[in-house]
Amino acid sequence: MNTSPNTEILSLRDVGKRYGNVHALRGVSLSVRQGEITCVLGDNGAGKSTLIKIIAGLHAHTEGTVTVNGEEVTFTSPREALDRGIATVYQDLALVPLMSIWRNFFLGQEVRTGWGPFARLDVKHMVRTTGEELTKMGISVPDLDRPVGALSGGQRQCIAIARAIYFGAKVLILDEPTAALGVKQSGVVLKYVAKARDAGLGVIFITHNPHHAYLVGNHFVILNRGNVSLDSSRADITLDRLTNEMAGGAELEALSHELSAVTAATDAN
Amino acid sequence: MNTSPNTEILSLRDVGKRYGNVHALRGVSLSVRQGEITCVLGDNGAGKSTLIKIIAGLHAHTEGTVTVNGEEVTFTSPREALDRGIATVYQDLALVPLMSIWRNFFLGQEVRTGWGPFARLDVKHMVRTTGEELTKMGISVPDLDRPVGALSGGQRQCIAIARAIYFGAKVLILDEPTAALGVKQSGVVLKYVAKARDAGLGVIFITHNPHHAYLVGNHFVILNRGNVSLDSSRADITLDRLTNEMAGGAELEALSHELSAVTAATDAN
Amino acid sequence: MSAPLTPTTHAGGAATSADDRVRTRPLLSVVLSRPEIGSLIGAVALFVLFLVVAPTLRSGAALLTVLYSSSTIGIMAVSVALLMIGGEFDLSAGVAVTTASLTASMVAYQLHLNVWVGVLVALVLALAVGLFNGWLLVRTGLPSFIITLGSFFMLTGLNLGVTKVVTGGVSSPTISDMDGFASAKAFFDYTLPIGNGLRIPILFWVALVAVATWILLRTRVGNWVFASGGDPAAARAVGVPVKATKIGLFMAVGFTAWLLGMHNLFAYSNAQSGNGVGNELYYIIAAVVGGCLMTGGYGSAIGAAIGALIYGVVTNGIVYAGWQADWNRLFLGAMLVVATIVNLVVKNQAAKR
Amino acid sequence: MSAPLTPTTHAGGAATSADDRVRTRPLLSVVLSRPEIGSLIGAVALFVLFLVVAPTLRSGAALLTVLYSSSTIGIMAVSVALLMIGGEFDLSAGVAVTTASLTASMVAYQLHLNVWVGVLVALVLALAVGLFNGWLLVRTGLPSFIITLGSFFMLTGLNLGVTKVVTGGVSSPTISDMDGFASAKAFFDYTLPIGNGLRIPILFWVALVAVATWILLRTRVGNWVFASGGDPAAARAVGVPVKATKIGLFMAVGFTAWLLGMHNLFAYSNAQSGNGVGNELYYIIAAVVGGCLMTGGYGSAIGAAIGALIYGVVTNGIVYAGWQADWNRLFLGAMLVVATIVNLVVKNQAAKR
Amino acid sequence: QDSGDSDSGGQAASTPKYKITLVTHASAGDTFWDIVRKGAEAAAKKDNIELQYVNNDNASQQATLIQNAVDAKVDGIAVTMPNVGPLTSAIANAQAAKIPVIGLNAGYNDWKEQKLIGYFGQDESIAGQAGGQRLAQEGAKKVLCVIQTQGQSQLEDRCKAITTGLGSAGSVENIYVNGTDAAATQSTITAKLQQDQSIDHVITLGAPIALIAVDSIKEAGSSAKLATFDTNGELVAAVKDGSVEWAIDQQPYLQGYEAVDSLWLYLTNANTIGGGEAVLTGPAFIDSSNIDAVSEYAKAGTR
Ligand SMILES: Nc1ncnc2c1ncn2[C@@H]1O[C@H](COP(=O)(O)OP(=O)(O)OP(=O)(O)O)[C@@H](O)[C@H]1O
Ligand SMILES: Nc1ncnc2c1ncn2[C@@H]1O[C@H](COP(=O)(O)OP(=O)(O)OP(=O)(O)O)[C@@H](O)[C@H]1O
Ligand SMILES: [Mg+2]
Ligand SMILES: [Mg+2]
Repeated sequence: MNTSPNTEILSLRDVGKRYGNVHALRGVSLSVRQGEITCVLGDNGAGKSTLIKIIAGLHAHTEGTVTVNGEEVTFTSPREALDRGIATVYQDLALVPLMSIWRNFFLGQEVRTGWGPFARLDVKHMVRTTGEELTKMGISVPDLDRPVGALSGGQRQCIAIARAIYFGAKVLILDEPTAALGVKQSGVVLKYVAKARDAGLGVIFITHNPHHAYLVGNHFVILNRGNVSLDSSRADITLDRLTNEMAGGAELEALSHELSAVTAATDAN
Repeated sequence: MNTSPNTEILSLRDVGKRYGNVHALRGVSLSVRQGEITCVLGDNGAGKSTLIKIIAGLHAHTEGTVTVNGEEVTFTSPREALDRGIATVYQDLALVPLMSIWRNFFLGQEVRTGWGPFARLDVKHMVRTTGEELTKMGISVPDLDRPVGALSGGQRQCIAIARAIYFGAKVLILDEPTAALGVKQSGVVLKYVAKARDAGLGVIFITHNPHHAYLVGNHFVILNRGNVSLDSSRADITLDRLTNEMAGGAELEALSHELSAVTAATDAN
Repeated sequence: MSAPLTPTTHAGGAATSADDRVRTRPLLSVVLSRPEIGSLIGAVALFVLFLVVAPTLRSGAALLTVLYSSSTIGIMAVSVALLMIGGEFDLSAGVAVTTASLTASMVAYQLHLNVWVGVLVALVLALAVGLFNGWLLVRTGLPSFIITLGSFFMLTGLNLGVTKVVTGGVSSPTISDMDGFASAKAFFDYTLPIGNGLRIPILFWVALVAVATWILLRTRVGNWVFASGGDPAAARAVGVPVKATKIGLFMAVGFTAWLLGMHNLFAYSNAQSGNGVGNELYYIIAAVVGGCLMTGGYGSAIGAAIGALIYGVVTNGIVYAGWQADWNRLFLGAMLVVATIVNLVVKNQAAKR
Repeated sequence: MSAPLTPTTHAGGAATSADDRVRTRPLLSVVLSRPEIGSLIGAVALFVLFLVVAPTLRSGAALLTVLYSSSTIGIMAVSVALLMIGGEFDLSAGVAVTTASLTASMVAYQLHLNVWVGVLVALVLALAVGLFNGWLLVRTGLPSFIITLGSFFMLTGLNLGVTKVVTGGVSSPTISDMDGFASAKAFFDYTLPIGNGLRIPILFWVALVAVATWILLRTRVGNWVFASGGDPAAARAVGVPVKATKIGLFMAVGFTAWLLGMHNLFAYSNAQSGNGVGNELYYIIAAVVGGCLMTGGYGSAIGAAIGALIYGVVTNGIVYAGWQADWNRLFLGAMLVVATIVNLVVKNQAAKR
Repeated sequence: QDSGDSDSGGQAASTPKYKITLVTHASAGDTFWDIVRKGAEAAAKKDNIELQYVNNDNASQQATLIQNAVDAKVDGIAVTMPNVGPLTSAIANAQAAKIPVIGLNAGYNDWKEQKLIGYFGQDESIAGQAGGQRLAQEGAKKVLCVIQTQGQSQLEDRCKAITTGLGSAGSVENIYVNGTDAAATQSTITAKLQQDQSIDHVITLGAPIALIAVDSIKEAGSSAKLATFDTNGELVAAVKDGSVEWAIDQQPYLQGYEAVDSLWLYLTNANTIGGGEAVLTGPAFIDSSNIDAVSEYAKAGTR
């Protein structure tokens, strides 16, 4: 277990989760500290999304304890997690396809103007803010009134990320945010993540890209078939070892060798 | 325009596509040759998915011509493309969440046994084949009768890829296949793509990862806001230049500089 | 089955950065892509048709009849449309109207109370029925079709059984000579001295449509309704109180059922326990014809109003045209399909621009 | 609202590689997760309840009455369930049955033909109605609710109008003395000498359920049905002929409407032109109670059969129990909700294992 | 006598062509109402009247239909009033527009209060009581009254009146069936007869339901006797062969015919019929003794 001078915002002790007959997560312990980025890595189906869905309040854990700011919690809805300043970007997006971009951006956190029964949506403000935030992320979305369903995969992902960053107050959780993104947009997201950290947020960053992880992470947790197989701070690990641990070491060696052989053969064409 | 000794299977001339008031694709020309991999790269929303949806028969193009094996075509349904041996992995997956894994694998290409009105699904064969193909991809799916909706993002992606590779006869189209995949699985997919090429298929490979692209590609096409901004064969381009072209050169330089500065600052903590 | 896109088209829509691929859409096309515009054009087409074939329709009196007849469907169609946008159905909406009428009249009559007390008790009961439907829905996670089918049967049974037990017959006693009847009638069944008399449900209807449109497009709750119907899982994930929203929508249906029930009661002085059965379908029809998606997440209150209007124009228009009663359902069916195809053609034209 | 998962659970299920996270599911739990098992348990519970409270039900004759009554809903529920799994509705299913009866009797009577000719013409017409519904659906992309609502009204109008024009009355003439009536009756209204007489619709029903189950689970078309309802865009993308599948499903509804229509005709010798209206809802109820998802992609023919059985057991059981007729709808509603909650509890228990 | 839709009606009257609307609470495709309509059409033809027939079984829709006729400025309206409440204001509107309104079939208790110019029909309670008395004479102990539309007051009234007529001789039990589904109707009646073996008489409230009940009695192996309200072509045959004992006839043809004809008389000559009282068209019993007199007309669809 790593130690750090920063305050612990969120911690998990021996957390487990069953889906019917599948024991997707077993005895996972993890802590998120102010101003630090915890990277969660692991194979497909290792349980990463399950882990963050528990923290985000989307699923309830079936074993262990989750503590936020020293208080033990079992979230029964994402609203509770949001109210504690935990904002999440889900892998399966969580945007409503038929709704417009700006409505999606502010969904559940609508800004209102006027008072009492006459309180109404501050549409102007929301449209402007959405536009600004998206421009900052470097993506061009022509018309903020268009339904999200008509956007490209990467554009949708950017909206989800921009929203979480905009509303994240204490903890920011990102599940493979850069998967669908181009090189430029990925860079922007990484920069944002680093900025959020510097602003004192605790960040959980899930990715399959060890380069991305190593570029920003303070701690690295590797999940393997629902168990934590590695938990290390940045100081104790190198990029190479991280990559190896992620992919199952020797196996990868052989593969990359094989691949370059194949490519070499083609290049000789 | 590149030249190559291999036979051209598929070619696009000045193809364009409008979605209502959005002109998503304009004057795109491209050719896919036997035994070669054409990588299509570009920013989010550049029109890559639109391009491959036209080739796959999901959308009809509104301008230009598409030629398959020297014959001009306008696909009105994906069936027609499939019948010409064009298999596709869509970015938005195209699996039916409520159906079981093996049914999804063979959907639209069911294997039957028996004859006439008594022809029935060869369930045993299909279950076995699905299991084998997924094992080859290195993912572990416990129960092939489980609905696809209960799988992790990466597991679903693997099924879509395994299916396309299994059924691809002449042309294989992959839209960001490795986006949701782990290092190991990505390696496997790249190996598969290379194998398909060696077996004489024409491959269109869309990715945001220039490393992946450069590892296997023979030709590189970069889309920028619906236009082709670069079309080059492997011999004429380096990985660095490719990365630069993809991300918009100078812009990226500045960004990566900035990022490493940020990280360095944190490391100093 | 391409779902229409764009729940909202008002307001800003400032681009994040100029993109030369995008043409500004001509105003006409923006207007044409509103969910209700297709049905509006369908309604106008039908109206013109009947103006031509049915001279009687050209009189003010006939127009008021059509409006009144539309309003008795339209009042309920508003809340049913909201519920449908929120992703649910209410098959008990038709009989709930009768339940409200029966409750108000029997409470007042049997307990010898002022009629207004009955009216209030009926309001509480109507809201409670909505609450029960919504609560059972979110509690069990069963489809609303089943839940409200159950409450449809139960309410039908209660309407008949209770009325029979209490009054010995199948209709509630006449309350026209009771305290408060005159004032309640003056409110729920007022007739404005405009033309041949403009009956107040028409105003209720217009007011409800205005309020519902405001809620849908300009309030937080409206946003939640669209999200709860469009993708409940996603909505929940970003903190929308999906369950509360759905319960609220069912209660809104209860409220309009009460309003219409009170109008019926004071217009007719008594209530028949077997009434209302089957009307729920007309409410759903109005909503769907007006452009609401049965799968939720898309639609408008104005559209539902236009759907109700189409229904009123066609059913009355057929009578005014003097067409053979035997065939009127054939005409009704044909017009329904035609109106919706016009709707579709308009949408497609709009999408192409 | 979490959609139940797993359309199929038979066959292999070999794991791709051993995973220590997965327990083999106990057989009980695998069985419990079948789509129809919940409703089966609901049906059994209701049946036991009525066996206790209604002694008459314990006789063979009463069981046969319940079965017959269920079969007249069940025959249609099979095809309506398939259609619902394929993602569509058919509101014209109820009147289409009457259309088939009327066509067969009037064609034979007016043209003085052998009754079998009328039967065949009715088959062609019933299939044509299905084809029309399906064609209009795929051609316009309108929701099937609207399309079939239109054809519901049109068929209702045609049933009345044409009958009136042809016969001068509202029911078709009695054909019991015409050529071929005896043989047609012997087929469509045969009574097997089992117990008090087992009427042939029960066998039709069983056969249809068996065939539909086979098609759903063991043929290519069945796969297409699940895919067309579960995610039409995805299905189309992998080459499933979604449009043809949907048209085929509408024609299947036409076929069962014909079958039931012929039974009704030969059991009662003539057909009333106003009949059948409203029955489409009972078919849909049977399918939904039997576990079909209204949104498509999930369900089973056996489930729909159990849904029809629940309907038959409850409606007749209430009579056998001798309960006050005034309250029968209340009981019906309560039982419907109870049966579905039992279903749900079973599902949740199964998911937990 | 004019026989319905055949063109043996002879010369039409030479009075001006009046427009009359007949508004009923019939549900579509009901044989009883078809006979009412035929009577009305026959009178219309004779009197040179342009008749519009409209119907809806929903009371408020029926009110709208009356209002439609007022808007269309017809010359007369004939209306059935099973549930007078919703119709009141529309009828008042008609009268305010100086359109004469006449009642038929349903509304025996209300027509005077509504100031209609006349009423043709039977008093449901008299008809029901007569039926009940006859059942008592025949020794009925347990009667099953089959209602085909739950909650319809006219039908409920009939069953109630049968109870009154039967008096202490026996008891009546009501049952509700789905009138638009023959198979469901048959099963429900069968089930009831299986459940209660003591039922010795079944009375249905419409001719098509009676014909289905014949099958139910057979299937349930019951020895119950069957009687019904109203007639049609097939029912006459059933009375002949004894499977239906008798039918209470209210002469629907006459109701339709007289309603239209009286309106015409009122319009052309300010006549009213009945001297301020209802003109009763029933009840009359049709049984094996008088069946031959009506069977010919029943085949033609006018009885
Ligand atoms: N709703 C569910 N029901 C049953 N099993 C589930 C469900 N969701 C996930 N699983 C299973 O739990 C395991 C972990 O899934 P999870 O989505 O957490 O993986 P992941 O690490 O996020 O993978 P990826 O990198 O592919 O996104 C997988 O084996 C998956 O099949
Ligand atoms: N159905 C649609 N209706 C309207 N516009 C669309 C539709 N689909 C895509 N677009 C627009 O077309 C453009 C290209 O989209 P496309 O999905 O091809 O991008 P992409 O290159 O695949 O991006 P990504 O890398 O993010 O997947 C985008 O601006 C997108 O918003
Ligand atoms: Mg994941
Ligand atoms: Mg894309």
